[in-house]
Amino acid sequence: MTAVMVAQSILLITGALFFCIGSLGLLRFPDTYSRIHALTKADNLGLGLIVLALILNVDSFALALKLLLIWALVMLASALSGHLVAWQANNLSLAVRQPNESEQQVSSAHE
Amino acid sequence: MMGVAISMPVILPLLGAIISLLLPARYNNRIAFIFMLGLVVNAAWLLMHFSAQGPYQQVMGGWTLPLGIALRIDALAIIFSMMSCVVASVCGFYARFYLRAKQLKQFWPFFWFLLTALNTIWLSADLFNLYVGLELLTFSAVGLVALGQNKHALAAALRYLFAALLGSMGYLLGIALLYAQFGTLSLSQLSDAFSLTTTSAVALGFMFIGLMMKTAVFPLHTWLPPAHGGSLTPVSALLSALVIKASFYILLRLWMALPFGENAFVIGSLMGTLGGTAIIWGSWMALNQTQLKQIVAYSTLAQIGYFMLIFPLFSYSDPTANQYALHGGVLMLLSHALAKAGMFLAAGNLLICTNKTDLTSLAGLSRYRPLNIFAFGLAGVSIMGLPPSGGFNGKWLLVQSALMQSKWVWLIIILLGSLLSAAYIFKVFSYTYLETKAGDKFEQPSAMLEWSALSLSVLSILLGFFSVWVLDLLTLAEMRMP
Amino acid sequence: MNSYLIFSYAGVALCGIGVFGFIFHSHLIKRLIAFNILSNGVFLILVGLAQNAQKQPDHLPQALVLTGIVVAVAATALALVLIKQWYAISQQTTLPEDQEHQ
Amino acid sequence: MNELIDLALIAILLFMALFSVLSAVLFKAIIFFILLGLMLAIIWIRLDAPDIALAEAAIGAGITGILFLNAQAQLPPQHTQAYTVSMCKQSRFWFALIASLSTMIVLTLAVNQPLNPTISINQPIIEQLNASGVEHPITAILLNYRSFDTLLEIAVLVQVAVIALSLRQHEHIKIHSPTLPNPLLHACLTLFLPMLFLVSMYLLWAGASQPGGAFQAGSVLAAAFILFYLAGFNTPINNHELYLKFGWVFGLSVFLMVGILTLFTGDALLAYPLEFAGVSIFFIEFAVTLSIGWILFSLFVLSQNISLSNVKENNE
Repeated sequence: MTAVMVAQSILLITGALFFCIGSLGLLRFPDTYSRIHALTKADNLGLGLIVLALILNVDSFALALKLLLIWALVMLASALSGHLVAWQANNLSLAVRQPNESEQQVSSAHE
Repeated sequence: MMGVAISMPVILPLLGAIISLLLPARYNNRIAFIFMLGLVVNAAWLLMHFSAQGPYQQVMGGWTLPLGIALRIDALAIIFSMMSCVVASVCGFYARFYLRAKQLKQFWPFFWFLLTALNTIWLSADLFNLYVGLELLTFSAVGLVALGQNKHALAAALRYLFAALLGSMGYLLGIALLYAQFGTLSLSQLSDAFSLTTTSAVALGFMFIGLMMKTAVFPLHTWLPPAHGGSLTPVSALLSALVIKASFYILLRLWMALPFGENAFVIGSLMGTLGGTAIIWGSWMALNQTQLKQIVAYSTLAQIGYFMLIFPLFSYSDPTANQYALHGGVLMLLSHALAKAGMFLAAGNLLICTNKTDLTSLAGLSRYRPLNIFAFGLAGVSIMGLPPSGGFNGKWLLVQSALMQSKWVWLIIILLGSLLSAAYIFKVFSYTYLETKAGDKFEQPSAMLEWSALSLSVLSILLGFFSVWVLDLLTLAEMRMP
Repeated sequence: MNSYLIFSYAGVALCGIGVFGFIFHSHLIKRLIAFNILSNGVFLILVGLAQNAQKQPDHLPQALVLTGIVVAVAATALALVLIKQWYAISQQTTLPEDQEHQ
Repeated sequence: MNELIDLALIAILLFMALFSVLSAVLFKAIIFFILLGLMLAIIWIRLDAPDIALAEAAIGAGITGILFLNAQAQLPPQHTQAYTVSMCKQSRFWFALIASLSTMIVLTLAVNQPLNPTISINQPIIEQLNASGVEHPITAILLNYRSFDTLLEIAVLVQVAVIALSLRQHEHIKIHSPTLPNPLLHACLTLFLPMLFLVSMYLLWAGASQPGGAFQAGSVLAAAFILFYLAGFNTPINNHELYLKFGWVFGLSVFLMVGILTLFTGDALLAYPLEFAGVSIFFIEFAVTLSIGWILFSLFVLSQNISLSNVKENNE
């Protein structure tokens, strides 16, 4: 187990952990806005760690650049789609809900 | 030179489709005339080359066989491509006068893609190429059915599309298993290397079910009556006469190319029972239909039953009976194509006369519009199989083959089927003989429509006189050689 | 090498699920999804079985599957256009004969 | 270790398929179907088929997913009835179950037979590769050995596009484009579109020597067009039918012209002369890529929501 292997496995595990946290956020958060927040932030960081782990044992420099390009593109795409979903949700005037409020309270408070 | 001739049947309609899409609508008729003429001339040239030098096979792209796709010319391919040329040109001519300008503009691209697919299927000797040809055929047929733009046409098109997709998936599954077992896709190599193991048996099972679904054989036929009955007249003529024959043609190719040996009897009699029930059930349903076009559509179901009867009559022990069965089947296919197209066009003319779809409105028609009824009658003669027509020769050969092998069940079914088909055709006639006091209040379809319907019916009768030419073609090339 | 065979079995399972969905669903788009699953299953069998028999990655079935995927997309697009036109005319998402026991 | 990964992949795949078929809500079924497509892309990598993985991800999951979502958006929101309970009572359920189980049993019987094919097409493919004008075997098969198949397949695509157009014929093509005037999206377009075109052309060029080719490049091109259309820009396609038809037929006619040219030089259809093989293949592939991108895009546009008012009930 060389040092690089250890570093790689740590990075991969933490990356996967971030993905799990992201999807956990998706399940737990009450409304769309916070869910988008959870997904875009956690998953990007998770992907960054995994890409870092892959770069450690990649042989050619070009391949490393390609991996970084993938990461940059995913970040751009998720930021854009996150914004679009939030923008569309705002158009449909979806309410911002507190964690313990149920659906009816929000609609009554909203009128 | 032969390379050009063998690929023209596919290239010409494809060029026709491209040009009819690009040029404005007014050039469509000229394009149709030129390309149809080219197709007929090419078919005649292939016929002469075939009768001179026998079957010819050429691999596309100049590669060796397992790599490239082989197109071949043999008796069956020539007969079927000439049949599709004749029927398609008459249906195109009929559509030119029958359809409104807007519909006609959409009709031509589908017509040319349909012809491309048909000629590919007649000529190709490669399993996967047949699959792509079948898909192209299905989509152009669905496009033609959906041309009606009304509720029934769309429902029929959807039902037809889903049934055909399931059928071609079964066929593709068969290809997957056969390729895994034998490692080749070309039909000729497959017939040399073929041996009936469980994998190839399952493969052929799926292929036959898929192809039977696309040919609307008895249990899998529910999509056909609304599709053929509900669509525009030239479309239902094209569908009934040509489209269902393409998947049956592949079934026949597989049956003749692959040596089944002793269990050919089991598979053949299974398919024969399906065919027999199709004849009885189809004729029975046609008998108690009230709509004219539905009667003709259900009679197509019955006639498909006759084609399926070829398989049980095949026998390896008695070569002459085997030859009779094949010749009878091919003649039945040919005469049905001509007669059914003529019958659908004549039924379309009758609808124009009465512009009501049910039978009771036909009263007094034979007095005032004898030509249309005559065309319908001639086509009916060939469907029933009365002596002068091609249908009779086909049935006669099938009966001979059944007698030779003393297979009484199929004999009885053939005769019973002819009786039932006579019943529902005379039923239509009985309505036209009723006198009406109202006199001649029927519209007059344009002469072109009447004569094109009559020409197809007369052709199916003439086939009876000149069927010896067709049979020479079949005997010329020893059928076993691909 | 027998990993190819495992994927052929996965293809068989996909075919089973596809056939079930195709026959069971009367909603046209769900039936179309089942058809796509069935075609993916058939492609898996085609490549998996051929490569298992040839004992090496075989290029011909892969080219066939490429053509098959494009034809499947064409079929899906055609079916979707027809379904939308059918819905526009009849306000139904199922064929007339499937409606009664909805 | 390898078997474990394969089994895990297959388990996820089958779960996706089951959820996709059994879910009551149509939207959920489509999402699971798209996930199924992505899982399948990974499985094609495991099956040493990178070309299919690329095509499955781009066409199978991408374009098909977009078409399904587009269709689902225009159908009525589904009433989610209690699906599982009423499901078993329907006779259809048992009939479907029996049919699927019998197909599976018959197929497993057929699949676990020891197969030893006598003919192997792999050797001739590799040996005659240098005569085919390209280095990548899959592209050689698709555009040289079995180019007749590909010609027909592009005809199938054009055919479907013509049907989509003819179904919209009775109301002129005035399709209102979706309004998504989001400033950020427009800004990102200037970044995404050139990159998508670059990726598409790279895929096309790389097809000669590594996995890639006309179909994958065409679907990436279609994605670029759809993105441009969804951002609310009204492309000229909306009001002129000839643009549509010319774009569709361009690839098919170039393919056919080259085929006919070779017919008169060589003796068989589509037999490219040896020294021009590479060039003619690339020329065909370029035209086909543009056509496929255009066809898939116009299939998306032509199936935009059909305004119910002008669909008249006209019977023949």
